[in-house]
Amino acid sequence: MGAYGMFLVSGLAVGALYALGGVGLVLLNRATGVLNFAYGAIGALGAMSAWQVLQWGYPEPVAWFACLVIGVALSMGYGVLIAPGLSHREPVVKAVATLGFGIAILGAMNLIWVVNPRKLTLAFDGVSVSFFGLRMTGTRVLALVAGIVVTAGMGVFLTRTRLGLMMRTLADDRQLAAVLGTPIRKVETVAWGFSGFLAGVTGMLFGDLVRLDPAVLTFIVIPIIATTVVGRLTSIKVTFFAGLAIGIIESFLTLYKPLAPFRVASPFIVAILVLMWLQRGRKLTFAGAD
Amino acid sequence: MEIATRMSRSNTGESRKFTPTTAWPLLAVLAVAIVLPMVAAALWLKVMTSVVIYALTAASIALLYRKLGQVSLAQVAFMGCGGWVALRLAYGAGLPFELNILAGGIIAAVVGMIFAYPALRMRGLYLALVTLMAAGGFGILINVIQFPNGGDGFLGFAVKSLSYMPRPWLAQSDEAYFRYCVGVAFLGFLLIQLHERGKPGRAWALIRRSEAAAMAVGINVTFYKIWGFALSGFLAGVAGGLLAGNLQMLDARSFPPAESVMIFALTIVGGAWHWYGAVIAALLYRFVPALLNDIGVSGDAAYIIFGAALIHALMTAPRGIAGQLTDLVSRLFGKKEASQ
Amino acid sequence: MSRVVINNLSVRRGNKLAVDNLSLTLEAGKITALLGPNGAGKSSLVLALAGVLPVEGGTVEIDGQLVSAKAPEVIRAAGLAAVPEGHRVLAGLSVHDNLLAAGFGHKASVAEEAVADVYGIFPELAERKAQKAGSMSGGQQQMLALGQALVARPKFILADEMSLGLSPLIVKRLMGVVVKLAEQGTGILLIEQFTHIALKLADEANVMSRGRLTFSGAPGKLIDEPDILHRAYLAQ
Amino acid sequence: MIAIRDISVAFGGVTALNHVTVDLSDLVVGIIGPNGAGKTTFLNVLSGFVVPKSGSINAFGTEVLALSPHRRSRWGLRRSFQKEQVVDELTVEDNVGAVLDNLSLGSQERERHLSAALEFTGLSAVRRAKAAGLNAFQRRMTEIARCSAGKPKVLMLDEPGAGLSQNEVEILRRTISDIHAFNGAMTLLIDHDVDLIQAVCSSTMVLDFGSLVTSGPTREVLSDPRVRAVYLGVEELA
Amino acid sequence: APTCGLNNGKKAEGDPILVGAVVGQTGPDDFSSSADAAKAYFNCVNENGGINGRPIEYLVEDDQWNPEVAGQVATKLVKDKKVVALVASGSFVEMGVNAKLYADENVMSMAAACAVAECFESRNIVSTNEGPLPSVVGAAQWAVANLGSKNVVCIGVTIPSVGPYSCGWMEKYMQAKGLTGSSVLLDPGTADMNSAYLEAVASGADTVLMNLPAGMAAAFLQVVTESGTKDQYKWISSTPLYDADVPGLLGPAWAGTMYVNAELNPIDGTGPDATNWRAVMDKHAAESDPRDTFSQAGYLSARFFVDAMLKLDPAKIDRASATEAIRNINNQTSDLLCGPYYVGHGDRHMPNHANIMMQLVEGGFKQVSQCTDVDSAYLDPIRAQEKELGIAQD
Ligand SMILES: Nc1ncnc2c1ncn2[C@@H]1O[C@H](COP(=O)(O)OP(=O)(O)OP(=O)(O)O)[C@@H](O)[C@H]1O
Ligand SMILES: Nc1ncnc2c1ncn2[C@@H]1O[C@H](COP(=O)(O)OP(=O)(O)OP(=O)(O)O)[C@@H](O)[C@H]1O
Ligand SMILES: [Mg+2]
Ligand SMILES: [Mg+2]
Repeated sequence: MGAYGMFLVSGLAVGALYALGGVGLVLLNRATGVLNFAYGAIGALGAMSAWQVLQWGYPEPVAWFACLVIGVALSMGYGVLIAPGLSHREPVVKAVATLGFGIAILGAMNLIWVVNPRKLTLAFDGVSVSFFGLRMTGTRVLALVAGIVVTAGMGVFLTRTRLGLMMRTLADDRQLAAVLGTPIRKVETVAWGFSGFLAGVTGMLFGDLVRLDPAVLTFIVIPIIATTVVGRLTSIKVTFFAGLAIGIIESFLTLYKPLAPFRVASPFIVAILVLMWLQRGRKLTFAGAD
Repeated sequence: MEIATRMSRSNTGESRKFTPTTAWPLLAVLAVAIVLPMVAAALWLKVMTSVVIYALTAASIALLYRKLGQVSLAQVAFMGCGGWVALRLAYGAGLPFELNILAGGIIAAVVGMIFAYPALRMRGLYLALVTLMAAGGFGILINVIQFPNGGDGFLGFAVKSLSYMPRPWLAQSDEAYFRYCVGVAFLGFLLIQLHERGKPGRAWALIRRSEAAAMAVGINVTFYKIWGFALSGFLAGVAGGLLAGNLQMLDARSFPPAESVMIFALTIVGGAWHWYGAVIAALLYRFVPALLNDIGVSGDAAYIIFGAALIHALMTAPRGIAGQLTDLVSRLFGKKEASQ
Repeated sequence: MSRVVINNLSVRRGNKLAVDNLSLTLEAGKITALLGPNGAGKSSLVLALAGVLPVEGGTVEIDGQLVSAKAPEVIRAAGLAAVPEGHRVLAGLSVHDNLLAAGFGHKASVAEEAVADVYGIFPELAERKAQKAGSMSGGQQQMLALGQALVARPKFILADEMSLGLSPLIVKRLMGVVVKLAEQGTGILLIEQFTHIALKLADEANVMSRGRLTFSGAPGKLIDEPDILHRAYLAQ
Repeated sequence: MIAIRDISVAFGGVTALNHVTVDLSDLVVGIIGPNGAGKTTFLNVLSGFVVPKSGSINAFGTEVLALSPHRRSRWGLRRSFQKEQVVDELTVEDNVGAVLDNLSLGSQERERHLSAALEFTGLSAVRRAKAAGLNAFQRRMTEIARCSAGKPKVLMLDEPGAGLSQNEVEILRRTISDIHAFNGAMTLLIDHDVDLIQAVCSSTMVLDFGSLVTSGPTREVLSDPRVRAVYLGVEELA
Repeated sequence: APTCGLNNGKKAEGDPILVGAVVGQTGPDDFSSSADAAKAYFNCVNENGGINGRPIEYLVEDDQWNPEVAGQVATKLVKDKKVVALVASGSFVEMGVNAKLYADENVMSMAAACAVAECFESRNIVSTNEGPLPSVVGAAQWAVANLGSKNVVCIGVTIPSVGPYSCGWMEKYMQAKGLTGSSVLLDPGTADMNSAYLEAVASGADTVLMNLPAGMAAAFLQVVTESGTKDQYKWISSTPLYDADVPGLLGPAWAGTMYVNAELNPIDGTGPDATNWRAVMDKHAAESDPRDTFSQAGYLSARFFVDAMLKLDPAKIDRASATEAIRNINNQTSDLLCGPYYVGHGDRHMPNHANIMMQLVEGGFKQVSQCTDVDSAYLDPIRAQEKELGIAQD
């Protein structure tokens, strides 16, 4: 075990981050039919604000509060002001529109905070636990726990509750959902708000564990999308485990020197391979709604 | 018969004759190619060369989107792929420039075909994400292997003093190279037109409507889908070769996955339904930022403007800016367009 | 007595008026047939009444409450349920979820009861509770679509081409359901291409052509004078 | 003649077709049955979109199941869909011409087939119009033109009459009756309009729960008490 | 008060001399501080007699870390604006893209913040800073001599002309000494520092050499702190960590443990140029402009340029004469640099290749070594040039 155990734990540590991010993306997609490329940027702005609040000397709970409020406000703002105007477009167009939002947020962050190395330090960084000889801080464990909680909670929420059903209704066919009397605006606002909340949490944890850099946090959404591809954009559970698996694979690739420099590509490669495997043997017929 | 009379009202017979409307794009292209290098400052000539090159890429995206309803978020990566091959051959074999970019296009086409394989069973956002995965993988790969710069070995890269890819002997100067790019892009657009007007165009239109319906009329869906991706990859690959010739080198930093998403978004904003939508897309992608940079808007502020404008355009112009222009023109000149 | 009053309603689709200054009243317990050629604007009228197409002019009132330009869920809560044409269902959701989703206007317990009632009317759906709606046959989807309207327990149902693609037996069953609903006091707008079916059931008949009403009156008159309908079809 | 032997199809637990064995030989054959009976699935098997669990289909001496869907179409097995599949952005002639593209015809021959099919379906006047401007009836006719162009052997029409007005169904009826005279093909017709079936189909097969209830001359089939029970409702046809 | 150029207190009113710079401002890092310093110095010169009466008009363009934009803005400066030279450019991409343009147009770029190999290997670009290679080798060299390092692992980015270029020459240095060197390369966007650290651990090194931008380095070092194994290794770094913000960024745990190489002399030096640089910045630059190594380098590039121009007939300053004058710069010294600065006619330039080591201490840095020349075969052609130019070697 020894060394392998360490790589396993190390992989889990990163995988937990992919998983948490992926789950947030899938959730929003299932509730509103939008894949949010701005997810990373929203989290980044939340994390940067939290850093600023800490710089001003306020205690950490205030920083968390600021981060989450900003995440919710940004996400909800988009959901209320912009998303309805695009609701009749194809999913791809909805998705790329969010990239515009993300880029605007990134520009704003770079204007407000000059590019500079920064670090977000949270209280949980102080505690640590040891697995297989590798120590992990409380924040890292928190990321894993948050991923598990959100995955389990959301699975139940979407399939068992009325609000969850409303969200699924909406994502399936927005116009029909309206005809059936789904309070579209309300449900969407809630979904966007909650997704913004998750983006805030994710941004905060990423800001601490990955690096507090607006551009890095903004574009990390792309490898995270790999986990959602494995989860076929719908399965929260699969997305979660895909995130963990990708993290572990990435970590173990370190052991094979020729591939080590390419290991960051593992989310993409895993996603493509899994996909091809899932599609194997499928007949080419009736793709889509024929 | 009664249906005949009922139907005749909706007969908006299209004529296929060579009319001023079909001639003007050609004249416009010629005029731009001749006049622009005479009047534009060196900066703008460089910018417009980029615009022409990316117009070809945008056209390759629009082709897939319009005809097959497929979205590729890997088109900039295909450019990188074509550029890599063109550079490799330029250093390795010393072939004429044309052959290098042609080979770049063909290899990109082959890669495009490989990606058409998953596309055979997917569509929409999901397929788009698969291509995005490919673009992500390419971004990381190219960061490590870099573009050939005259080094040894298969990869042709070495950390060493620079050497530069030769340009076509007819087009050594920036002015001539701009005209050269216009020429190549024009041929690319022509190739697209030929496909769209003919048998592949009809086949793609049916596939886009429904694959089942396409099969039911005897179309080999597998073949035509792969062909569409190959053509699209080819055009992007050629554009990549042109880009390599423009800078006479390539840098891995030009090819992150987000750029592929961006140029797709701009293609939609420009308008995938008109050939000049691709030109508008390229202007938005390269000319507008250069303009903002030139008038002293900071890059970060430009990001904000750009992001907001992107969303605004997507919300207000469902058929892109080209669609709006067409509507405007037809309203101004009272031309009767198919108004359905 | 409950009624829906449509007053000078206009609806634009693209650059033409699909519904042009149309006035019509639906009454509780009555079946109102709406006939007309393809593209007359019947479906546009239904979607506008349901609140998903914007209204360009005119008003719609349900029992005196102004509902035009209100959100779809408000209209549904006011007692108007539409069955859009083309057996549209939530394709990715199970049959059961489809029905539950139609009952958001009610308390959860009431909705479940209403769903159980629908299963009583359409046992086929009960057998397919867990099947994805999109994988059912066209006719089964149409049952589901009507079931969705029933779950809302509305005062008025707008049924757009309900018999499209259904086998005669089922059409008969659905028509039976419609008659029974009317007897129980629901007002029904019945849009049909099979004019004979609609005219047989209707208390009042309307003919629509190019967005306008060209005839309103007793169904019997249309049966006696098929020319009225014929002219409407030729005019389109 | 199409000899269908022992065709079975299941989707997960649902048996959509259950050992269907039937010979189809008349010029226009009707297929009726309650909703969900498996009619569309039956067409899907014939046209290659659904692969049956078991069975064989022999049409005019050719083993059909061995061919991929697009080859079946080229061979002469054409179909329309329950939801119409006309391409809005193509003209009517391109919509119909797409089928001729795959038949390796010379350009003159292609034009001849195209004009004939458009003439046959009454679409000549609108051949250059974009399909987006067509009404529901014209769209149906475009599909029929697409199915009839270029010497097909079998046409399979899935509820072509759905959503059409009575005058339009009348025209449709005449068109379907004339198909054999036009191009020599036989027609399989699914529709819920019993009047239409009665008017154009010399024989009819009835499916229920995936099984063949009966098949034979239309008049006999429609008066069969089993058919009346499962499909028509007892007091109909009075 | 700062001293600049002629230092006569007279505002220059003549025909302006156009000078350009290309910096990477918008992007993953801000490389504009060298141009900020040069701008401050030129302002100061313009208020003090200019170039014999002619003011310098300084045009700074942002390449946005985008190769195409880099090509465009350089074309604008060189072809449209016809600048006589480029001074104090700082970029990751510009030099590689534009080296050919500069050579074709016979214009010199006296850069100040080069980060990639191409920058040091072209005929028309000369930089005041020394880039990653001497910095990395210098750090390793010092660790071998002073910390007794036997096996060094270099943590760099995957970009070949940055990471492999510098780390690779470090490995060669170690081999040449009969010791062991290895590299761990990271993608700049990576989220996973954990396994990179495990990879470094697996290399069996006794010394870890950080060769990453400060933000990435901080993330890596946080993982190290988390693991609790920091004390099992010796820690050294190339220049990016020599930044006033870094001690705060890394936290007190790293005080006393981390040794950082500096390409120029300390920011708080007391020599004439060090003092003058700060004075120029205080008077002519914005409060928010950073006072870092690149700022020093930008100031120096600008000063050397001005000194060269002052020797020319002001009426005859054009591109050809400016280029020639720059090439003729020889043996310029400054207390900010360890060695002499020169340009010469060679086809590669790296005048600055000696450096110092700083120790990270609570809240700042402490100098722990004197100027030491870097010992690398890479420098052989450079030393040959120096011999030709008659620059003394020690
Ligand atoms: N999505 C749309 N966008 C623009 N115009 C539309 C749209 N849908 C329908 N129309 C137009 O609106 C008019 C009315 O169409 P509508 O569907 O309401 O007619 P209908 O009477 O229901 O016809 P049918 O009997 O075929 O269902 C038609 O001219 C049609 O072309
Ligand atoms: N892809 C599928 N997955 C699961 N079940 C399916 C699928 N396709 C069809 N079925 C089921 O198979 C049965 C037969 O369906 P089919 O579409 O053939 O009916 P049909 O006779 O054409 O009915 P209709 O007259 O309503 O169109 C139905 O019960 C349907 O729910
Ligand atoms: Mg309708
Ligand atoms: Mg069917």
